[in-house]
Amino acid sequence: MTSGESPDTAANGAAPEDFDERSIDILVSLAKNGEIDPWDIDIVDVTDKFLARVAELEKLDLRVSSRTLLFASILLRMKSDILEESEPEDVDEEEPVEDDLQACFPALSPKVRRHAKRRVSLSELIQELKKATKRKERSDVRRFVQLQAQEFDALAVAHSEDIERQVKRVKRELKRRFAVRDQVLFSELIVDNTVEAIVQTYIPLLFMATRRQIQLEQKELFGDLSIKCKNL
Amino acid sequence: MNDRDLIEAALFVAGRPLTLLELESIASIDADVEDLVESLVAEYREKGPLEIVQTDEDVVMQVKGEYADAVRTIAQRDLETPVLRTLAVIAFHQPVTQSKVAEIRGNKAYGHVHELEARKLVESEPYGRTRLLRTTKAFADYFGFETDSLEEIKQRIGLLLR
Amino acid sequence: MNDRDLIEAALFVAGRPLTLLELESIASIDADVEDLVESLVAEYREKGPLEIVQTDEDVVMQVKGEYADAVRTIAQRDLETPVLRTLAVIAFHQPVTQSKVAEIRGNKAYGHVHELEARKLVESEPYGRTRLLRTTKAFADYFGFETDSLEEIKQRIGLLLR
Repeated sequence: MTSGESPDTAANGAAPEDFDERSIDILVSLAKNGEIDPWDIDIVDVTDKFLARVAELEKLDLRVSSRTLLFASILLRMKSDILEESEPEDVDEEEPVEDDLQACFPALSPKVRRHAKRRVSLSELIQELKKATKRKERSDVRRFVQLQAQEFDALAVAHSEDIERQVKRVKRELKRRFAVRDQVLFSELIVDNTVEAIVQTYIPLLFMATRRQIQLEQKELFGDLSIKCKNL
Repeated sequence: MNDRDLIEAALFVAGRPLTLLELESIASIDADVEDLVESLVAEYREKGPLEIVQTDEDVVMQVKGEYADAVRTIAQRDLETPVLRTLAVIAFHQPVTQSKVAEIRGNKAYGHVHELEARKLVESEPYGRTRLLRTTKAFADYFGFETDSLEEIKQRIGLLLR
Repeated sequence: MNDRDLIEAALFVAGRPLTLLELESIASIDADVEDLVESLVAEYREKGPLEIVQTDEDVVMQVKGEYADAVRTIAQRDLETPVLRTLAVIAFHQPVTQSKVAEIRGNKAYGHVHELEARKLVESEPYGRTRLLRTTKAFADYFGFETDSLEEIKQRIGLLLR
């Protein structure tokens, strides 16, 4: 337990598992047990396993946090997107009815046309790369904004005064650093590496990002967050 | 590089029917594309084994009927046999629901219908929870039916079946 | 139906170079295919936007050079746009895991990779639970890279991206 800012949180009973720790714990333990492959996530599978684990925790009467539920809902959403996208399964590989009609039809002899296809040029390949990159960026931004909005809702129950105080503190820290450079890493803001300190820095960052004061970027899963100044 | 040659070159490389609009997009702004197409149609009709055919809005370059069978083996297969079979089922039973076609041909029929619609050989309209399918004018042209009446096409297929 | 017309029709529908042997197989037994090809080459050279070109064993009908660019966009590409886009992502990020590509391009990328491997433009090897993808020599040839070094290809794509 850190001194200074931490008593606020302690007083609110905001144990670490109330935030993302438990959700991440679940995922990490799934990965450790080899139940999921962190480098090749099958979102449908992960969602099912994640939900099963949440149900287990509930059975053990452990508190399931709003963050965990948020995680679950995001996973479910991703799962349903995927299921919606996938082709209907081919139940019957064999063509069921084979009759004279199907066999004779080529006898109708379609017109003979030229069906040459041309090769793609390098510049067309580059054009497509640009489009793919743009689309990815757009969907990343969209997902991030959605996520922020959801975070905001989920955390709205938190004691707003305490949050605002924490936001002010983190803002001060950030301003000091942004005065000399334009990018700060999340890890730099963590003075002591306790769950409380991490949460008390992370949540204010989410608030500031939602207010478009800063921009957050996480290059890889579980990697460090990079913070850029937008309008502090 | 004149407009007539451009249109001829476009029809050659396309290997599919082009709309007058598509042809206009490659010709110069003041070209009378319809006139030029007409003159090409006439020139090709005159001699050689190829023809240019105009139907409504579409223009296509293809092998004249009498040469078709002789070079069919050289031509790259246009529609794969399973797709062709699905088309046969649609043509014979039309107007027919997509679900009925899938019942006869299996679930792969959904992909086939997609391809046939893209090729404009089949068209569909919503019909309850499924879609109602029928062949198009392009279908009649492609298979050399003189008519695009569904009834007559079904009848002719019926005759071929005997 | 004469042999000269048959050869012309065959060259048209093939959409690829044909060998003299292939042309002989469709012409009548006593036809002098080489002579007929020569006369077709001369006739096409004379007028119109198309040409017939003979090289060693092969004969091909194509659009004359000066018309090629103008009608290029009309011709169908031999790679569908979504597949091409996935290929672009692989070429730029290679060597790259299949799961990373799917993250960027969505789950349809698995099908695209399958097609690209069948076309030999991409190759893969097992990598943990996923697969590591890279472009092939055939890819370098296809897009006219003088090298098949992944680093140099990535660098050139990076430069072109600017």
